[in-house]
Amino acid sequence: MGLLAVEQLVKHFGATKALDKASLRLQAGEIVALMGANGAGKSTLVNILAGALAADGGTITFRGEAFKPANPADAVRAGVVTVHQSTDRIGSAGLTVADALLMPRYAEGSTSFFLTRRSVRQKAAAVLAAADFDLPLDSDFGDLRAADRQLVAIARAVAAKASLLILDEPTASLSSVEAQRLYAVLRRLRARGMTILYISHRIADLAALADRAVVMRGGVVVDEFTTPIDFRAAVSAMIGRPLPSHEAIERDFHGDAVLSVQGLQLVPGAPAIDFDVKRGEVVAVTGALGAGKSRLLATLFGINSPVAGAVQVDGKPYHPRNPAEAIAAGVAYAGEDRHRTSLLPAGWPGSSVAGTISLPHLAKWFPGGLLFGDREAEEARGAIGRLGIRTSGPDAGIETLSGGNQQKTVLARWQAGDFRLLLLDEPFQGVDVGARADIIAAIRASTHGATLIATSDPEEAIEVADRIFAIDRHGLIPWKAPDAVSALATYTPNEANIR
Amino acid sequence: MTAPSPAASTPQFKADRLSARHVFAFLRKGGIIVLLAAMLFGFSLAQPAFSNLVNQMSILQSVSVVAILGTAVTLTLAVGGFDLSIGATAASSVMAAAYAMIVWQFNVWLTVPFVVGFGIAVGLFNGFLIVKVRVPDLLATLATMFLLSGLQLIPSAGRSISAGLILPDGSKAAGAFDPRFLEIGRSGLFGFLPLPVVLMALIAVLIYVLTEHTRFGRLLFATGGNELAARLSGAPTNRLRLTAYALSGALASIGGVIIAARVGRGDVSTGGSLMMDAVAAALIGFAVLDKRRPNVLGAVIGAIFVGVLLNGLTMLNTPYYTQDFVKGVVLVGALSLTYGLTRPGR
Amino acid sequence: MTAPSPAASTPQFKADRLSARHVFAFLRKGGIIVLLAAMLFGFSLAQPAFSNLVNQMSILQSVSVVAILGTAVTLTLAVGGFDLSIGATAASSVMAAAYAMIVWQFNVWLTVPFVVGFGIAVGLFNGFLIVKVRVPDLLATLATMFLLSGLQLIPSAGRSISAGLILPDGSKAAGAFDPRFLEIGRSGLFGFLPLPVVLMALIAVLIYVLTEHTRFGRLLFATGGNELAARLSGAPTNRLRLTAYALSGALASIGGVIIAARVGRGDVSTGGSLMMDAVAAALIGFAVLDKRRPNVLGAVIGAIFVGVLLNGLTMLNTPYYTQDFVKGVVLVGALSLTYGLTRPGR
Amino acid sequence: AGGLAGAPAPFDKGGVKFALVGFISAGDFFAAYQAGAEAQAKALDVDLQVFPGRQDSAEQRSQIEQAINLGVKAIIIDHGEPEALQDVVQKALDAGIKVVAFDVNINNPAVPQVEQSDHELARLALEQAAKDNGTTFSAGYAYVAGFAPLDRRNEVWQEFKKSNPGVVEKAQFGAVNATTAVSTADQAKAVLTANPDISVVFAPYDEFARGVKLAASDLGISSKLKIYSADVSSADIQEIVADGSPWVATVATNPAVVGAVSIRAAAKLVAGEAVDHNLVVQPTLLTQAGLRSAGVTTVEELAAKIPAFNASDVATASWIPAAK
Ligand SMILES: Nc1ncnc2c1ncn2[C@@H]1O[C@H](COP(=O)(O)OP(=O)(O)OP(=O)(O)O)[C@@H](O)[C@H]1O
Ligand SMILES: Nc1ncnc2c1ncn2[C@@H]1O[C@H](COP(=O)(O)OP(=O)(O)OP(=O)(O)O)[C@@H](O)[C@H]1O
Ligand SMILES: [Mg+2]
Ligand SMILES: [Mg+2]
Repeated sequence: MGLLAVEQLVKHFGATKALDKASLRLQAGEIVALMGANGAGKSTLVNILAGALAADGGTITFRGEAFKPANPADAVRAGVVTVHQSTDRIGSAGLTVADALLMPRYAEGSTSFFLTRRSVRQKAAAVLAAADFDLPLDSDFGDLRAADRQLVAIARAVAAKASLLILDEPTASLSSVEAQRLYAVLRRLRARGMTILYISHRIADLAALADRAVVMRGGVVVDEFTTPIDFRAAVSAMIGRPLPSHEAIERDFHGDAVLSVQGLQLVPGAPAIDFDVKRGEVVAVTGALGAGKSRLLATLFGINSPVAGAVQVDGKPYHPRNPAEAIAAGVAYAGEDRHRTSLLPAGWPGSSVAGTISLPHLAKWFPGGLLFGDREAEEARGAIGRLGIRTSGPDAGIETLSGGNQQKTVLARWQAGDFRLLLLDEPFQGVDVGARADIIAAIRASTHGATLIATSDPEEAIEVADRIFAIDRHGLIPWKAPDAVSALATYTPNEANIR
Repeated sequence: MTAPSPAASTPQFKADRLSARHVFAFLRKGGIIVLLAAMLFGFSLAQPAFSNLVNQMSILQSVSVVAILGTAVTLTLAVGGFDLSIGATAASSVMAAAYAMIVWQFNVWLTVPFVVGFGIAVGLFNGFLIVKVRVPDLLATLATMFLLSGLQLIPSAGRSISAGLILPDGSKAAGAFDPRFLEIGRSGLFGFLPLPVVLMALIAVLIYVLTEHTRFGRLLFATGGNELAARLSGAPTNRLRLTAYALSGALASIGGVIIAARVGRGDVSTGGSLMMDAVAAALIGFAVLDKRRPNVLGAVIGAIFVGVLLNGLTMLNTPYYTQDFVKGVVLVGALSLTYGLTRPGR
Repeated sequence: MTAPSPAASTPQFKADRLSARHVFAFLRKGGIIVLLAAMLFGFSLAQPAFSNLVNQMSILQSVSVVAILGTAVTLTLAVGGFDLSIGATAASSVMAAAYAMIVWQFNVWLTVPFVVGFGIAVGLFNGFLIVKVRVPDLLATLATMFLLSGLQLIPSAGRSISAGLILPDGSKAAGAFDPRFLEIGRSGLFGFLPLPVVLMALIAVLIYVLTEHTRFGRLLFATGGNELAARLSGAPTNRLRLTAYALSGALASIGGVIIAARVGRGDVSTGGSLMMDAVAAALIGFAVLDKRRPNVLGAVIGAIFVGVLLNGLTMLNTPYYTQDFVKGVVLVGALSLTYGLTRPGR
Repeated sequence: AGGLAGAPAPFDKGGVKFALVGFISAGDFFAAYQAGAEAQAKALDVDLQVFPGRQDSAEQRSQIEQAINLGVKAIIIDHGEPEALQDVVQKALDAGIKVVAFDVNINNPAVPQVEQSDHELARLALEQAAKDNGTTFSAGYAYVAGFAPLDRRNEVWQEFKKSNPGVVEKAQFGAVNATTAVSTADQAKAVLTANPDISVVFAPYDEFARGVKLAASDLGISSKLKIYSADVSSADIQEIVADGSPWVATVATNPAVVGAVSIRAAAKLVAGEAVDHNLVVQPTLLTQAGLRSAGVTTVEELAAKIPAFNASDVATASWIPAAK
């Protein structure tokens, strides 16, 4: 008899069947990879196990007893600890990182009632140490970037006394450095007999960790693989077709440069950056957490101003003072944390799939200024088809989409206009490999613009890019796959570039 | 190990769910409207005079100012702000109008633009504090509120402003209210449609279209929903917030013009509690039509809702001291209808 | 065509930046405190009587109620709510106290628990609407506000409650204010420390520790900052919000007790401006010490800040009609100090 | 200022400090009252410190305490709640400070009561109403409880109804809020529409009367209605004398005069002279006809035209110069 048995689990969201009689068994002390295309139902399953959602049907047995957590607190008490997918569900702005790390302790009442700065700092440091991460304990959680937030969530979960640990895309915005650390920690926990349910779209993660892979599709568990896991087979089981293979690394482009950067200095004292991106080319910048990827893109989009340097777009000088000017110059930018940088709150005007896509294009699509006619819906339907966004339609609230599908919608926003230069920061967070391939294909299809992608996952970079730079301490290092990867592996973020 | 899916129980279980949802959805969307209709019907039965046109009009007239102010509040709520100075702006606009006519002997054509200009200036001041000085909205508009409620007293040394006002320097003001100005509050179209009601209707429609059906409106809401996201998609969020506050100020001053024209003097005791009524209308607007967000139509209906209730109760000669209570009870009822009936599946 | 990087200026420019930052930081943190000190000093010079102990105490006494209510508002702001009913709760507590003593002839030992119980009940009602019926905070507390401001008029048919009240049924109430109850508002410790000030101090310290230095406080702020995140990490967010509102109600009713004891009658016209003043104190609290979030210490200092200003102006015999204006000006100044001086690198 | 020649101590030296503690600190009545008090104080070379009560009894208490510790010679209390004041007033008296109360019954033999006599105001207005309309008519009554002066005027109205069974109160209405006149107008419209037979409205507070007049003109029934009120302001006079105005009479004292009387009474006490316990300033009946024939449009003109309205012989003394 295993640790956990999920039988015939059903969950509806209105017309959508998120879970359609899904069944799953977990043994004690194993790491199980839960694979599935975007919208397959993984997070829904997780949310039910975590007590965040109530199932409409089916049974769960945990440790031999019926398991029906009424709320997250219940689940935690029973020993089921979860790291949720979206980074906006982790902590509160206004409280320190230390508080965020201790929040579950506060909630279960396992700290002293009265708190002193010192005691909090100590306990928090201990939590971090257990996961062997390094975060600025005293800074405001609200100022943390996506990656750091995710580290907080993981450290918290690892520290909790769990018998089942669920991680929903924990590495979505981590770099390989942190990923490596996470692997080590999880292996240690497994050795202690903890069971881990691990969801990720990064094959590297799964290959490094999984004893078993369970594949979901359309709300059902469709297949299962045991070590040695054949990931090609797993992936095709997951997306229902073999993965289009793509070997375009180091194609050389002769087109004229869309973007050219000379002597760009991101922060005082950083080395100058020179590079250019040719027409139709997809260039990836990779590097460790805090290395400067986002900074580079943000600077190119006029969010941060550079210390020095010159930039041209299509040969014309380009020095945007704000995003509006950048967009006017034909440059588009998708930020790394979609909740902070792209999405509107639920129920708000423009928070539908269509509204999310149309936001930057309203002026072009509705020159009269009046929002009548269904141009918006049209464009949205097009994008939904093109990127295979799984949703009930253009009017569906963005919050009703699965994480990956939300991310696809954000990308659709910037594909909708014909921009000269696409700046995509961590564009594939939580996007499944199939969709990723489709998106890249789509990006390539429009050969008249150029694309610059920032990603903290070298494998992803290799997969999507024609040319790759690594970035370290805000400076570019020439890319040669092996030593660059090792360079990243040896890169450790210090206080200086975390804050 | 794919499980075969026996689709036996699911559909019927789904059917119940749907029908239930429809009733709920109707009550939710309908909540306040239904109650409103019920009140209109009930009052007409109890007191025939209630339903006659004149009375209906005087109800609308009595809510016109609050409705306009509610619309203004809605605008600032849309950009994620909150204009606490709305009442004070209207009140000081009353004084400004009276001062302009009685001391400077302006006529209506000078007075109205002057007052509206004043309102816009106040709005821009709020906007400046919020956008440039980066003071949080509530705080900035609170400060402005105090500033204005003090400012309005100074020119007349705390006295109401009416013809023959003795100025602080002892001289006697020579002007008087321009009769055409009083018309704004006291005359009507076709003999039955009071001008304030016309103004209210115009403004409501205008701002409704502006917020719900224009690019500008969408960007306002985007700014209020997620300022960063809006800015990153190229929206001039600062200018948008500034504009929203300027508009809010302008509307408030129009409300002030109507009050001044009704009262026929610059009444020092015109005051802050206008703000609460305006906010109330704007907030009740959230519930109307189950929008759960600031919306102009809701704000106006919210104002009318309260106006009908009070007018009806007065007609039935219910003691004034029970009216607030009834107002509260009805409000709680309406809100429970709207919010209490949960959306299934969430 | 690389633009030559002005490396020369950079470090030097950075140096300025740093030193400037320190001054700014001080002014930001200090802003209101500095102003407060300046006022105390200035007023003492201009009017020696200002600085004497008795006057200092009467300042503290005059702000005690607003400070306590500000603390209450801070609590609800902490959980991401906003208690608009705070003023009405205090006002109706005044009536409740008077009614209990004059009609039911309660003594102080019965009255105070009764009134505080009433306050808690109101808080729980708010909490119920918000947590269970899921009405947005502003709307729910607004409805409660109307409900209460109506309710408080009904028992005495809208008349103030003082000894010998004629009840609606025509009979004459036999009770009177318990002298020991009046003591709460009118006596002091060691002959110079008024009880209301002591109460204010106790509550301030208590709630300060509770919010800033306990597990409970962190959970409150977590709930306010990101309810979903807090719930997902196991916090009983609903119970927390309920508690916050209950506490808020309790504090409001204590404020009411103090007013009743000061005034010695159940005055229907009590507390028109209470809510705004409390909110003002709580919001000014954001700026104090540059916390930029609800905090108890700030709220209390905010209340004292305003109290000192008004007392000083009165002592200098400034006409009442300029006082609000000055209040506004000073507020704008203080806020510009706090927020206008940006944190470099933000 | 070297004080008043020939005045009893301490006025002969000057530098005497009085405090005026108000309850209602905004609005025309307070403004006018304060102006009158200040003028008289100036004439007496008295330094008058004004405390605005901000409609807050608790605040008013603290302000009296402040006045005490400022060491003033006399305190004039303008309106307020007796229960909230009696004990602090006693404190002041114990500290040797003279106290005069206006329109609030301190109920203390040592404290002269200046009164604009709300009972008298209401009585005169209702007598006029009876004179114009006889003693059988259906009336509307504008009244909100909880405001001391209104409550006193209400007592008279209740009496009047008892003694004139022909007078039926069809409806009671009224609202005191941000826009008292306008809100009252809205209510009045509802009431007058519901009760078309109302021919007389008793509105013992000018803001109410203003609202009722507005309602009448909105409904176009000004000719069928007569409004009787209390209090007066320049704006009121203009409304009353306006063509076809249904506002036919109001009864008022001149707040400035009452202010002066209050100061004089305090001064006499400080000078050690005797002062009656009740100092009633007689109100004046102002009829539409009277005002029209006198051709006045502002309170100042009224004062100039009608001496009775401009001055009172209450609490005078040879050494006290008249305010100018
Ligand atoms: N709150 C909601 N309301 C309506 N539909 C929802 C809601 N949450 C999820 N869904 C739908 O349920 C389905 C499964 O969503 P889920 O988040 O479980 O997918 P997932 O496997 O986690 O995908 P991803 O890999 O992108 O995270 C999707 O079609 C999604 O649109
Ligand atoms: N939103 C932010 N908040 C705080 N610091 C930031 C932020 N953005 C950038 N930084 C700082 O700028 C430096 C570069 O950060 P940046 O995000 O560009 O690195 P990155 O390589 O994109 O890291 P990540 O993979 O986490 O996005 C870091 O040292 C970081 O401290
Ligand atoms: Mg998911
Ligand atoms: Mg980044």
